[in-house]
Amino acid sequence: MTATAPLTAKDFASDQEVRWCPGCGDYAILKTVQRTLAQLGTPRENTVFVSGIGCAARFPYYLSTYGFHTIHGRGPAIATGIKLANPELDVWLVTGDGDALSIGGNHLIHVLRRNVDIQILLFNNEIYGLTKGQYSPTSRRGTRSPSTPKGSVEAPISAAALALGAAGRFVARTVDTQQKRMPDVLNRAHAHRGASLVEILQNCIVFNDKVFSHITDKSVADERQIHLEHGKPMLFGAERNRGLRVRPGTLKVEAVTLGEDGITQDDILVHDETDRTLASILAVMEPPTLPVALGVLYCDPAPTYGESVSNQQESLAENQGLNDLLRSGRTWTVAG
Amino acid sequence: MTATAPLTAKDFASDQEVRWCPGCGDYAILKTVQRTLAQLGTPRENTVFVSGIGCAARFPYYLSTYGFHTIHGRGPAIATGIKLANPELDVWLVTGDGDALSIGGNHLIHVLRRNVDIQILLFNNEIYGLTKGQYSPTSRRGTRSPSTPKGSVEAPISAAALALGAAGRFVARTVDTQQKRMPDVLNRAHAHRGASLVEILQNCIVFNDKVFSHITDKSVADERQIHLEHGKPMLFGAERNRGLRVRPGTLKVEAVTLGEDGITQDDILVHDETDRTLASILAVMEPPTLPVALGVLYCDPAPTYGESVSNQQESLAENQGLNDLLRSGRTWTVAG
Amino acid sequence: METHTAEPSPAPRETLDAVVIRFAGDSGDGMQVAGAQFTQETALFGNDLATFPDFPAEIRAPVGTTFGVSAFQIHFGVQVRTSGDAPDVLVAMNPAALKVNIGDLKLGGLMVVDQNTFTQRNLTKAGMESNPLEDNSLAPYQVIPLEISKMTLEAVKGLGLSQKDALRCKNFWTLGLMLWMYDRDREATTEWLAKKFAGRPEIAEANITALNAGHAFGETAELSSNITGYSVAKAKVEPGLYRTVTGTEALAWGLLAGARAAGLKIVFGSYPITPASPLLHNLAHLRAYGVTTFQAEDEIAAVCSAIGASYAGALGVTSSSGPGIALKTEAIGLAISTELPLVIVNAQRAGPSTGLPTKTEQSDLHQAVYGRNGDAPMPVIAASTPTDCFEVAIEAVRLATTYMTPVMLLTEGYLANAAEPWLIPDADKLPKFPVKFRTDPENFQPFARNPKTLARPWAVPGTPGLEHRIGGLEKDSVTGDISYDPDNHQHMTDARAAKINGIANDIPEQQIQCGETGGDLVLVGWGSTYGPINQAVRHARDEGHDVAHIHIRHIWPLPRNLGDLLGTFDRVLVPEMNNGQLLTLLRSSFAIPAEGLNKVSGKPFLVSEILTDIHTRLGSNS
Amino acid sequence: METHTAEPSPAPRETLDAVVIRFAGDSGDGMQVAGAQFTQETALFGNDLATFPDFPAEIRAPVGTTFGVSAFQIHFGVQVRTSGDAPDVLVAMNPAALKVNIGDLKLGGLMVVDQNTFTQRNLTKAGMESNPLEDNSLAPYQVIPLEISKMTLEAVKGLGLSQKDALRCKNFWTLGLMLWMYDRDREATTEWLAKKFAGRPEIAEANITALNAGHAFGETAELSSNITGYSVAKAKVEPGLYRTVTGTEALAWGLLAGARAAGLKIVFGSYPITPASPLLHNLAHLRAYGVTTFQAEDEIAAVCSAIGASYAGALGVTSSSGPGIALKTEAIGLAISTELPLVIVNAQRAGPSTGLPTKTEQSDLHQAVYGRNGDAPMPVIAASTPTDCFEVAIEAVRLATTYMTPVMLLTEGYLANAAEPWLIPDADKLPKFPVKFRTDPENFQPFARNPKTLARPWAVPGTPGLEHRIGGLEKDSVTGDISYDPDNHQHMTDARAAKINGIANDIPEQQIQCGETGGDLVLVGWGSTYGPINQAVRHARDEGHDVAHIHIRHIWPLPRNLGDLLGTFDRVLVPEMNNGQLLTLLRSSFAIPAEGLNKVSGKPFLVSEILTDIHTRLGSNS
Ligand SMILES: Cc1ncc(C[n+]2csc(CCOP(=O)(O)OP(=O)(O)O)c2C)c(N)n1
Ligand SMILES: Cc1ncc(C[n+]2csc(CCOP(=O)(O)OP(=O)(O)O)c2C)c(N)n1
Ligand code: SF4
Ligand code: SF4
Ligand SMILES: [Mg+2]
Ligand SMILES: [Mg+2]
Repeated sequence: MTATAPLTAKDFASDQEVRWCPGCGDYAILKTVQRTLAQLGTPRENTVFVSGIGCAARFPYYLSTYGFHTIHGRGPAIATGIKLANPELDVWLVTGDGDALSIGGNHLIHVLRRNVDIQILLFNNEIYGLTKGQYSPTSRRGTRSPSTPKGSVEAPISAAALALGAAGRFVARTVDTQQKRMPDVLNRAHAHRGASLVEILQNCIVFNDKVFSHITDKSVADERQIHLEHGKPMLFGAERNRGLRVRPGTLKVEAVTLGEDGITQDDILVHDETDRTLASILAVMEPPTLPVALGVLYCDPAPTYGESVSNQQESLAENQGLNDLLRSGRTWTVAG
Repeated sequence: MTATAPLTAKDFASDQEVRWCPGCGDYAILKTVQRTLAQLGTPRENTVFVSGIGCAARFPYYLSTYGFHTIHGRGPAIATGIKLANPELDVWLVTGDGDALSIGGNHLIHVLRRNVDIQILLFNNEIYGLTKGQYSPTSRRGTRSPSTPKGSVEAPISAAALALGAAGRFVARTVDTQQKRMPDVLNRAHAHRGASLVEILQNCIVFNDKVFSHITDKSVADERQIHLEHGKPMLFGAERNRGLRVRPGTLKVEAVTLGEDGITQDDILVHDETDRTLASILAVMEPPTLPVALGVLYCDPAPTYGESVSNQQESLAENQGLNDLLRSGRTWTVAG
Repeated sequence: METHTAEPSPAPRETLDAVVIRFAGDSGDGMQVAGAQFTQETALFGNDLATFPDFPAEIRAPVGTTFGVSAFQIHFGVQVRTSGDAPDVLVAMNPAALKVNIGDLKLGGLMVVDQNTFTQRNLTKAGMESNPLEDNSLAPYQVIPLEISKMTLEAVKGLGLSQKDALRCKNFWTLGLMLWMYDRDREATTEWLAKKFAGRPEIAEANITALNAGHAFGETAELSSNITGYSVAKAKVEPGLYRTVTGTEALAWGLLAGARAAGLKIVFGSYPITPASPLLHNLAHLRAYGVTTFQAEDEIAAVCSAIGASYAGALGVTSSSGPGIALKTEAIGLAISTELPLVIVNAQRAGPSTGLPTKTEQSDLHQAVYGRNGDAPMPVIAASTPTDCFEVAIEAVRLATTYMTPVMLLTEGYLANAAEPWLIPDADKLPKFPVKFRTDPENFQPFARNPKTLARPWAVPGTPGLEHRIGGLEKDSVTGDISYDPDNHQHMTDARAAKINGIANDIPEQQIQCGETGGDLVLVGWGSTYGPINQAVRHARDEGHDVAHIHIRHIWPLPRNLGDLLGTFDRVLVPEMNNGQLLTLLRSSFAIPAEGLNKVSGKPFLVSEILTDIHTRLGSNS
Repeated sequence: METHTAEPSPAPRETLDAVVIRFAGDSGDGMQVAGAQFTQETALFGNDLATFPDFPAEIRAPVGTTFGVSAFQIHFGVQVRTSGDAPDVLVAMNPAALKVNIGDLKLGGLMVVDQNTFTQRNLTKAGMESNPLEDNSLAPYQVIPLEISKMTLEAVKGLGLSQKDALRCKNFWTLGLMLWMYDRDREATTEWLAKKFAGRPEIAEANITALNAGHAFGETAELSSNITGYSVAKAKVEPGLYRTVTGTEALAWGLLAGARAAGLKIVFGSYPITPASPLLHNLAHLRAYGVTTFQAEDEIAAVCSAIGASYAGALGVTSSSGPGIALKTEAIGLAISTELPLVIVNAQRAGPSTGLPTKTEQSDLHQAVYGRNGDAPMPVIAASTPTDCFEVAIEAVRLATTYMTPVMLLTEGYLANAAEPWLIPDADKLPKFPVKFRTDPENFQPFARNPKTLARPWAVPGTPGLEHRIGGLEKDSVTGDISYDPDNHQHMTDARAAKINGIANDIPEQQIQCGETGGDLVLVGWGSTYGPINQAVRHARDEGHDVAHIHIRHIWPLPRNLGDLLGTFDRVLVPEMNNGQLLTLLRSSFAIPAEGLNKVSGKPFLVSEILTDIHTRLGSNS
């Protein structure tokens, strides 16, 4: 039954018509994920895509793997159950900023804390797409939407910062259109044993068009994105002459220019994926003062929930006899 | 109606019999809160204590203010509604580690993010008291409980770290029995405009006795607690010769001893309540390597939800005529 | 269609009693706007009308696909109760729209088609093998193929629009033609366009030009083609000031009117969900009227914020659709137990689970009446037409505040979006039911009941001397303190039930909407089925059947005379867009063998479906 | 109490048919342990028995308060169906225990009291003005005041215990006395103590010493006091191997037996809540049997994890009590829509809202049958005794896996904690219903139904060639792809209903538990009211009334013959611990004027309450 020839991106497409709005950032993500799945070589039958509700959550329908489009916000819990029943399955969760951070916020933090071995792709378009454009927990203050005609008044939440606060062990960020860089991030997330959160900045062309253009526009991208590599100095800019350093004697990170004010390569911070403090700083960096951090912000593996559960289970002989159980403790016989 | 003589702690006791287990840490907290309320001088009629469900959540019954014992985990949302209806009320939320961080985790992060002007007292006893002792999200790995007979396998969550990850603006920590120090923390929380989270380490004598004794026992307290003061160097120890410093060139904080390895006062970090990065580090410090941080970890005020909402509202003439509204837009007359 | 003598008019027009038009096109074609404007002009003209907007499930499906088709149906004329069974006229802006809607068109019906869109590419996208305009498959209909795209482009040429923007005017060209065809004005539309595009006057101008061009085309083409103009007789309506409203608007305003009548501010906590979100959007604009809206992190927080607000002395209101209401269930129990006022609006959609979010259904009645843990009674009321939403909302507020109880208000996706003309009431003449907060500390007991209503006092924080504690644990029947006393629990359970049952004495007796007591058959309905049931019953009566129609607003408690009333009929038939939910309620309340007529397809009943069922049950076949 | 001829025994004892004893004391007095051990010895002795543990609401209330009183009642004898109406014997370890329980004791009943605890301090704590042992207020009873505390301290003196630990042995002293009084062994208790305190042998020894001392006291005191020993006749029970089980144990084992019968592993996702948590605790110990337990962050995550597990091929099980079940509602809809097996256990407690968590009630039937959005049918079954939980759990698994559906299993706080003797079944002889996962990709269609059961195939991830997508949106009736087609939605709604209704053909016809068809009155019950209804009906029949008892296990769908069966009786009476919930179901299903007998006090029915009602309704007063 299993094809012997290696699968291609196309083999990961289902027969369903894709129904996102023309121009939606989700298309690019879909393509990249299909390509990455082909590269990973996981068999389709062992792969499960779980999702909640939202535009993003339509994702599983368009893949030829197993797919479960569940209910709003509860994907992490369903995925946990799947892994408990069958730890061998490769489980991906696709969710939106509303699905994951509004109604599903609690499940997200707990699946991260428990370190259930799944990959979480959080499509952040800073808006509720499917319900036609209300502001979301990631919408910036002042966002005008049908439910906030005068502009929203809440501080947005950062998925990455929240994940770190919830004791998550893998946090990454990428952009819908970065089809060259995203596969690497997805690969890393997949390789990481435990819960991996990948925030994908995604453009909703209909309700929040260009909300990331201040970061992604060609004209500013180099100055406003920093692509992290573990063990490498954190440099950015078209000429890679800008970098991040810790302001001496403080815990503050600032952007500096090589050659200015006596700054040299040695002043530049080297990215350490395992440093949670650094990750918390990277998580909330924002233009114009700082570039947005992309790539793997944090990766510091710990025992997964599944491993720990089955370690406890393996210490016991499985499938003991039911009769023994029913007869355990005090019994007595009534003679016939 | 309002008493003219200043109220005493006793005036804040209700007529209900207190029904916690004898020896429960909640008693001490109750006493201290009653005392603090008297000091604050808020009129009883303007004070509302809201709670979810749990032993901690019984708190409102024992105060002579207004009280609403709601449902499990939803206190933050009820409190938000109260503030929306009447921003003048002084609203306190009392919650447990299960109530706030398990079932109520999502509401907690959102009330913090929105910065609703309430005080949140989170009684953390690292266990579900009311339901007889199951492990909670703050229980340490390996906690044996009725639902984890072989020990729990999950990483505990830190209330303070989560609050910071959720963009909270005030985070503090205190201990049930520290009746001298707690009032100050409560005062600060009360004075802070916006959502203030106060974690109170609380001993559950029945189901989790002595779970904090490695921090609170007289013999270790000085070495394992650091009491933070804004603008002051972070010193601790019986002889106040121990301190925290940033390991040079890193983002790591370590405990050092004055006079050893050439360490002087100048190397010691000065507490800056407004530094979120520092707060994230303080939030997760743990013995034996580091002392537990007590006092105000973070305080960096921002506009409150209520202020922002009413700012928008005030820009409009209130109570416009309903007839005008019904007649807005296109109408026509059918002649009689 | 009956023909009347034509009134004098420029060209003699055939006069009709009523017409059903369906505008259908791609989601991007602006059919909802065209439909809404046609509705506006029709209302101004003086017809009675009902509409049915039918949105695609997708936000913006790829252009030209069948699942991207958006439609808007309007039924207008002398007396109109439904949005119409089969359309008399179908406007199809592309092949997909034709394909999806042709099955509903009356045989011999009129079809206006933009033939420019019938390209091979579009036919393929719509999954059509051959061009229906050429293959004779449309023979049973009266087809008018027009080059709408081309004529629109020509009309707006020279106004400086891009080709794309120019093409987007074709809905107004088509609207112009239809306005001409049914003899109505363009003034309101012109004004609306000018206002809507105030910031982009070139777009306003282009659309107005297209509108006029479509209209002119009708006038000039008439002589040379098979295009005819009609007159539709005006409705005989009560004199007064009118407007059109959707169910959502009426609901929002009704809630506000109710709050005003009670003397309260509204705190509305909600979480977006189809088809309930429009209420949130609507109320979000009413800040100036004392409405605070709060988009919560989820439905649980939404209802809890409303409960908190009611506790603090505002009118707490929350809304959702079935799946979200399910999430609110636990908290509603708290409001029942603490006896706080609360209005819960359920804009029902097709279920179970996520179901068909954009389709209408009435399948949450069981949930509303029975869907809670414990014995947790709560009044349930239902709106039956868009304008009825106004009155029902006021009634919900009245019950909630008079009886210190949450109230479930059931509406439906269909009602939320549909529009109809409304005789605007004078707000000053609406009934008042001002809330009296408890302020006197003397003998204050949080659960001492008003002997008449059995309501407990509403004592809000901020009031000196009334400090007290409440919660979801069982409470002493007087002090409200926690009580584990068995007799007290029995007493409180009985009191909660008696309070809600007592509402039956404070609501109108059930009227018969049409027909008389003691007939062979009575059709009992609720909600949006009002129109089709009423029409079907009138038709059956015209045929000589002794049938009646009863429509229930107060679902729980039921009107006090309902049992006796139903007892006078030989048979009771309950048509519902669910699998028999009011049916269980009536059968269990009155132990009568009522029967169900159930339709669960996401679509409203057709009059003919109900009529056929009446015939079958009465054994006749007229 | 009838008196029989005494069997030969050391001292001649009066023989009784049945006795009801209530052990009552402070929460810290170990009354639950004493009760459980008395139960154990009584079971071993060979009596039929039923128990009713009644915990205080507080975890550990201040010592000596009335709200800290903990009680355990046992009814034992020849034939026992309930835990007894009024106790014959009350053991009161302190003034508060006396105060709280005295009202229930039979007039003339026996009261054993620890007089050492009747200090002024304790009397005040219990809110008593004077000492009942002195003020003659106990005259209507047979009071035996004993210095239990003192005698216990004396007995264990010299064993090296602290005063506090020594005093804690007094429950075993008392148990020893009661075991002597009713002539049963101490062996099982001695063994249990030795095992329980294996790590602290001094505690074991002290308790055993106290136990023996209490027993010896009875033996020696007999001659000199008014303390009498009794014999209680053994039950005539089926021969075989027995044990005692609580409803929770039986439920846990039944779920496991069901999973084994289906060939599945269990994934149990739950969140603690009274009185459901014991099931979680119980199953947490069964890892070695293929049970994975997961304490989720809340009830929604709990049910969702179970759904995920079922999707992946395990048996997903979740549990809670009313308020938590409310939270699971939305997700249950998903399981219904995706047609996945799932067992949902609801251990009901008194409501509404938080209600009285430690008190028993049957008020979640409406929620179970009707409490969801959309037309979302689901089977509901209910356990009626602790041992019945075993069979009902197996049946729940059978229905869930055979019909690919969630199943709601209703139990009650009372059943969860109560214990009774159980004839242990042979696990190898239990029925098997092995699940056949779909593996063949040939013609695989996720929603093609089994023509007999109408179940869809269970195709689990990991199976090559069966990759498919499911979700909560409406699905095509064959492919399972999203479908907005109106006819398909109608078809699927009908299919979901037909599948569940069809279960009526796969369950036993309803039997009459007692009495015959066609009588004057039938009492129809469900759940834990089995005992009192049965006893009352037998009594009434003995009095000559033509009454019958029907007890329903399958609440939805109802047994196929039930309507006809009920139709044979003149009147139908439905006793329930709620405000009439099975009642609505029967009235609406069969359009019959059934009547309710309702008790909502957090306490089980007394036999006498039901009997009185039978008398009233039948107009007699025997
Ligand atoms: C219980 C419930 N509440 C609300 C909804 C309505 N709803 C569907 S998706 C959604 C939010 C979608 O936003 P997001 O998760 O950001 O996804 P996007 O559409 O932007 O990809 C909402 C509120 C629902 N389906 N179910
Ligand atoms: C919806 C719901 N789920 C579960 C419960 C049961 N419950 C009550 S309190 C509680 C946890 C209490 O733990 P915590 O919040 O830490 O408070 P503590 O008792 O330790 O003070 C639980 C699970 C409930 N009352 N309602
Ligand atoms: S609404 Fe936005 S997110 Fe949703 S499909 Fe359309 S473009 Fe994409
Ligand atoms: S169980 Fe623990 S937390 Fe609860 S009242 Fe008792 S000691 Fe306190
Ligand atoms: Mg989004
Ligand atoms: Mg706790």
